[in-house]
Amino acid sequence: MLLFGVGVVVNRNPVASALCLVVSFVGLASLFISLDAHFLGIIQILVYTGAVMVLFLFIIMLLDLKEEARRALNAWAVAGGAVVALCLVGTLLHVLGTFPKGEATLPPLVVPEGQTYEDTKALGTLLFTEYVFHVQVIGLLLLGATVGVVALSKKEASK
Amino acid sequence: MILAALIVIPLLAAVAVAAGAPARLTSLAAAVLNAVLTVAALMAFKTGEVGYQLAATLFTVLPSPDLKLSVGVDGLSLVMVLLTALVSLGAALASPSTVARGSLRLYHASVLLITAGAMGAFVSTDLFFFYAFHELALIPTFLMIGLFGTGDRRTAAWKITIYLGLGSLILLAGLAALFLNLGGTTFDMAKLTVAAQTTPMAAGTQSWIFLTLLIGFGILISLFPFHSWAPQAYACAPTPVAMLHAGVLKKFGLYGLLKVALPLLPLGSQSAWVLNLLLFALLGNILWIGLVTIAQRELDLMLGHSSVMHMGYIFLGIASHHLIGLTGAVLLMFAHGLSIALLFFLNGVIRSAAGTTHFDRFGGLAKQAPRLGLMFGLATFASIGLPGLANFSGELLVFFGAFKNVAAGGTLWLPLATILALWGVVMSAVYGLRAYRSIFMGQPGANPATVPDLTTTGLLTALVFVIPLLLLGFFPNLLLDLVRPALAALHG
Amino acid sequence: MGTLNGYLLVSGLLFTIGLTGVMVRRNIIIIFMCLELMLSAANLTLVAFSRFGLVNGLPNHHGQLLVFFTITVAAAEVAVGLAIIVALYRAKQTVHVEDLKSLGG
Amino acid sequence: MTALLPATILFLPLLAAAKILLLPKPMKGLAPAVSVGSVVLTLILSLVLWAKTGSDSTTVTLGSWINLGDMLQLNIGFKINALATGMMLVVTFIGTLVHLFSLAYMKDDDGKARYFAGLSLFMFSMTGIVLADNLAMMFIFWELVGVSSYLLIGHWFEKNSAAEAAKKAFLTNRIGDFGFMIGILMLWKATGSVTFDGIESAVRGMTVDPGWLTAAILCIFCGAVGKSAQLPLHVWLPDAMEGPTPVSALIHAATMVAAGVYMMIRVSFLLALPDAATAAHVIAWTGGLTALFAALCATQQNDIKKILAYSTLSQLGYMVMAVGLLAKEAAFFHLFTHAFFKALLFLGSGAIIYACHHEQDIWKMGGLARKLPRTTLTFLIGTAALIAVPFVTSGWYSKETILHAAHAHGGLLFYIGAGTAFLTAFYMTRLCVVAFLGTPRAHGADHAHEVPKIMLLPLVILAVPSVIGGFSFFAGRFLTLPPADHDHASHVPMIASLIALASGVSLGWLLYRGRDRDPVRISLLARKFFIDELYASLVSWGQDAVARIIHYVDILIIDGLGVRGLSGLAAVVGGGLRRLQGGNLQAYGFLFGCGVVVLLFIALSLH
Repeated sequence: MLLFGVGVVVNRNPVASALCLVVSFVGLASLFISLDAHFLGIIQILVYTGAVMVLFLFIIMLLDLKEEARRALNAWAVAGGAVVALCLVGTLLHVLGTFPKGEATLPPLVVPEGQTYEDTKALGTLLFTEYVFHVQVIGLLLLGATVGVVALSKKEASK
Repeated sequence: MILAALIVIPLLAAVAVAAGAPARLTSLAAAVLNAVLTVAALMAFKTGEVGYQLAATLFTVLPSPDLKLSVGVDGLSLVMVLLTALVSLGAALASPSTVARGSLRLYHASVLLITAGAMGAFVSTDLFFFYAFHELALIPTFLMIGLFGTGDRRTAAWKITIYLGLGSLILLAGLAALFLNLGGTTFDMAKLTVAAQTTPMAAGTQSWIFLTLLIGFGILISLFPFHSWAPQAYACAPTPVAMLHAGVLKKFGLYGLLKVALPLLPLGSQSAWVLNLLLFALLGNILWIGLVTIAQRELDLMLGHSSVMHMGYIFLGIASHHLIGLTGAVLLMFAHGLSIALLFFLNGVIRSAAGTTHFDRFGGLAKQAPRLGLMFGLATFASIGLPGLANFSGELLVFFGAFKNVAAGGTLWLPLATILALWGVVMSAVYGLRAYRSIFMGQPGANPATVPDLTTTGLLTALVFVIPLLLLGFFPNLLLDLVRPALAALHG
Repeated sequence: MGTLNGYLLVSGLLFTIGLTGVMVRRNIIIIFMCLELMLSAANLTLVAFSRFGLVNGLPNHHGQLLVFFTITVAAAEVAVGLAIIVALYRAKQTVHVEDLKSLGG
Repeated sequence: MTALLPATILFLPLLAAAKILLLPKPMKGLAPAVSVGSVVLTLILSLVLWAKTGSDSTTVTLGSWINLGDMLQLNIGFKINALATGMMLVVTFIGTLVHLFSLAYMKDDDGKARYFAGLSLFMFSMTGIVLADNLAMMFIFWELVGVSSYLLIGHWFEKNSAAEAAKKAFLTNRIGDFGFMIGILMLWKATGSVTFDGIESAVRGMTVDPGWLTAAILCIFCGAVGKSAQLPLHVWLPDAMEGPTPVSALIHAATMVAAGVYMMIRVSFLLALPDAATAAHVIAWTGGLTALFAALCATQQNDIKKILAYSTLSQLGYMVMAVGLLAKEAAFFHLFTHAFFKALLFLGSGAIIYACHHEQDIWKMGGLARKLPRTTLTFLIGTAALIAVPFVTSGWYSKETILHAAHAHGGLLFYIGAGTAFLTAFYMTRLCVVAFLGTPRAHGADHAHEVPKIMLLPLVILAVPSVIGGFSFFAGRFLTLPPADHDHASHVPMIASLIALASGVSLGWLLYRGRDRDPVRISLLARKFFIDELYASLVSWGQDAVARIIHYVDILIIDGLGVRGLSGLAAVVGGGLRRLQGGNLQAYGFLFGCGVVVLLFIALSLH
């Protein structure tokens, strides 16, 4: 999964990058599922690998992006990126190395007798009780985004 | 709830104007309503009682640190509310019904926002909102100067924005330091005062915080040498903005010094070196700016400078640290607010009719515009401190107060500063009468500008200012009785 | 791989990869993808903590809901962002960020 | 005694002024009636007040003007004694006559309502000065007479010269008031009181630091210097003659300019203190020098009103000198008689000017004795009083008392006084000979005709006290006469003033009889020792030039360094920051990454 993540970055061809991203996301979804977050895993696949990536590919096709010409790599950018990345990784390792709870293995789930663990049900209940206001807001946001996208493309179209 | 209404009415009116209500009518109605409510507040106010009255908490923002939007007035803030109500009424009357460029709605909504901000700053009993409301009033001020001003309005707008923005920032730093040093648990001004008395800070800390506040407020009040934004901004500002800013918003800084800096930092405000700095600065205001004012050849710039100069007297009252001087300073704040607003109003009348305010273009105007001449004369006489008009009483008290403290361990400079400041009275007579002489008296020069006499509305506007000025000139006790208990409570 | 640290390490590395991509690549679409990677990395952390910090023996569903919201918002963001990129491409005929400097003073 | 009566006297003219101001336009014609009515009423009430007071001295308080508890009390109160009631009578009596005279003089003036409002305002302010029981209240009215004087001098404000004169009068007075205020503050500081009674009892009870006391007295005296036009603040008075002539008679001859002397008499208990000898000395010399200086200037003026103005200055100098010589009774005596005969002279000159079609140059008059016999007669009576014709005129008695005081004091001041008396006789003879004798030298004088009765009436009425005002049976009713100790007094002053009178009159007669042009030309005197020019250049080179320089410095340094410096700094910083904001997304990304790392480090190091 991480490899494909690297693939996103290093591939010159946007299509290849996008495909790498798909694989990476699928891996991520599997990690979600391994964490007993089945619902989120499915959503991840549906939304990201399904909708978002199709959108990406569609745009890439639409813009007809070819493989990036071999430009001289911006040495400063690469060096800077490497330094920052190394710093981050170093910090990460340092933190994780000194994080005592990090050694914990997956604790078993405690499910009441006669029931199975259904995270979808639990999430749904929570979503439409405690977080119902937030759902409304998100709904509005999506509506806004839809309108925004339409407006953006329409403006260009009328040009 | 009266006090809350004082803020809400102009805000609602601003929204209504923006939404399409008839602009001039709405703003006028709001101003009249506010004036009526202010009178009601005056009636409801019990003179002589200490502490905030008509107090109410509108809502609590944070329980800890204690931050809530609460209103209330003592004698001092009530006087400022009255000033705001009067000047905003005048400004609403002086606002035009058409503008040459830009949107009339924006114009009136901005004026209303300035009013709301000023009202809010004066009735808030919470340090945070005290500051925040003033900022609310400043932003439309900048906008108005930039959009609707005359002359080199862009430079003026930039200058005032940068200057006052910087001033506000320094002020914020000072207020934050004050808040943190007083425990950092409450923004309530009454509780802060108690905290300052029970657990006083070290004198050194107090001095530094006071200096920061002095500079912060000083920039807002155009204390020398932070004054250079003021004349140009006033000269370029549209009439109602000049009236509101010079008349009311500038007094916010002084109000802050009286209400926050002096009572919360009693040691800092009296430390000798800070006091000496203040005296130096205020003499700069009076003598230096006095001379600069004399050199002006245009009415609007002259008025702008004169309003800077007169701040010196109010600072002298504050520097006196004596109840007489402080009371005088408040009276002078009120009187100066009214007289300078009136002068800027009349200046606006002249400028809009003649297109210029250069002295050379006028002469003998009192002949063709006797009402204008009379009102301008009264305003000039008020601003140069003539008995019978409120400014004189204020200046007199300031001088008495400043002189009183000579023996009370005050610095040696104080009597000398008082005498030098008194010379300013002569200088203000020089420029005031020169302006009156060049515009209203004598023979018209070559190519004279014509100005029609004041209309009935104009006369009414002028009377909004003249009547209180005369009333307080003859009966200053009306205001002093309100102010004195409040100041005595604040400054022990 | 069953430890919390393992999940966090993966998440951190994924974030680093995404960040590096943002810094190094010049194709705006790829930068955009890298942003998605970074977001996902954050999601992974959330889910991991939710699973490891049990409440009454069950995963902390509040954390998972946050992930849900993040995904939703990210989807909206992608939609708008791509629309902007299209508009930008039409205007400038490029997707290379070095050619897009009109923000500069 | 209640405060009602003096309060009525005080506020009646103010009500009149306010009423005139508020009259609707079509009814402005009523203004003179309102004003005259109020002044007549105050005259009657003043008589009542005088009769009721007698020789008592009372202080009544009307109310508090500024009340700051025990810190500061400034009251509107009245100190009523023989001095105040006597002064009130002078003010209201002359005020009434001037109002009557103005009815005719200002008949055709457009700004009649404004004029009478100004007169009423003046009466109000002057009454306030006279009755005030404390310095603060006196200062208030002190400023107010300045305003009314400003308004009245500038009555014909379309004339540049009138506008300038009004401004000059106000500003010069302001300079004096500057000192006055300091003096009040210093006295308040030293004694804790601003009332005359309070200060008096305080200075008797304790010793004030002599330096402080001297400075305070001299500062207060500054006020008098301004208002009574003493050297070096005398310049406004001659210019003030731009105002309508009745105003000159009332304000700039009889009453307002005497207010300075009156005030010094009110505080003369301070001068009597042993520590105040230096201050008294300075005051006496100021008065003496002013008397001499003004008399010298008067000898070379051609404008009839200017001559009278300088003679007023000179007579005020006498009074101030008397105050400084601690002869306050003599000073007030002279103030009293001078008010009548100088008002008479001014109104007479007004009548002459009116008759000669607004001609003021005496060299364009001539032969007026035949044309205006009655006016001439009253004018001559006034002149006789001014030059102190012995025994039959009021001026003789009052001037004698001053010269006596000067002689008793010894020193140069007596000779200055005598010299001034000689000059007075000389210039008044010059005026009369040139204006009334000979033949008309201009069209205006040729066609002069006697003035209307309503103008003549005040002249005749004023001529009476000008003659009898000095007799003790008359004057003694209204004021305390100086102690008469003729037994021990030397006859030197009397002889000296007789010689001065005789030589002055004969010299004037010999020089000017039958002349058509001035045979003596001394430009130093005609140009008033160039003091006006000196001040003008002082103002234009001193104040205005400095003001302009400072203005530029203000723009260059404070605005320049302050604002430009600030904005320059902002520009440099902004330029630096701009490089970072190159619009390069990757640079942003890089910075963002750096920020994240830094924040992480900070967060970690905090743990």
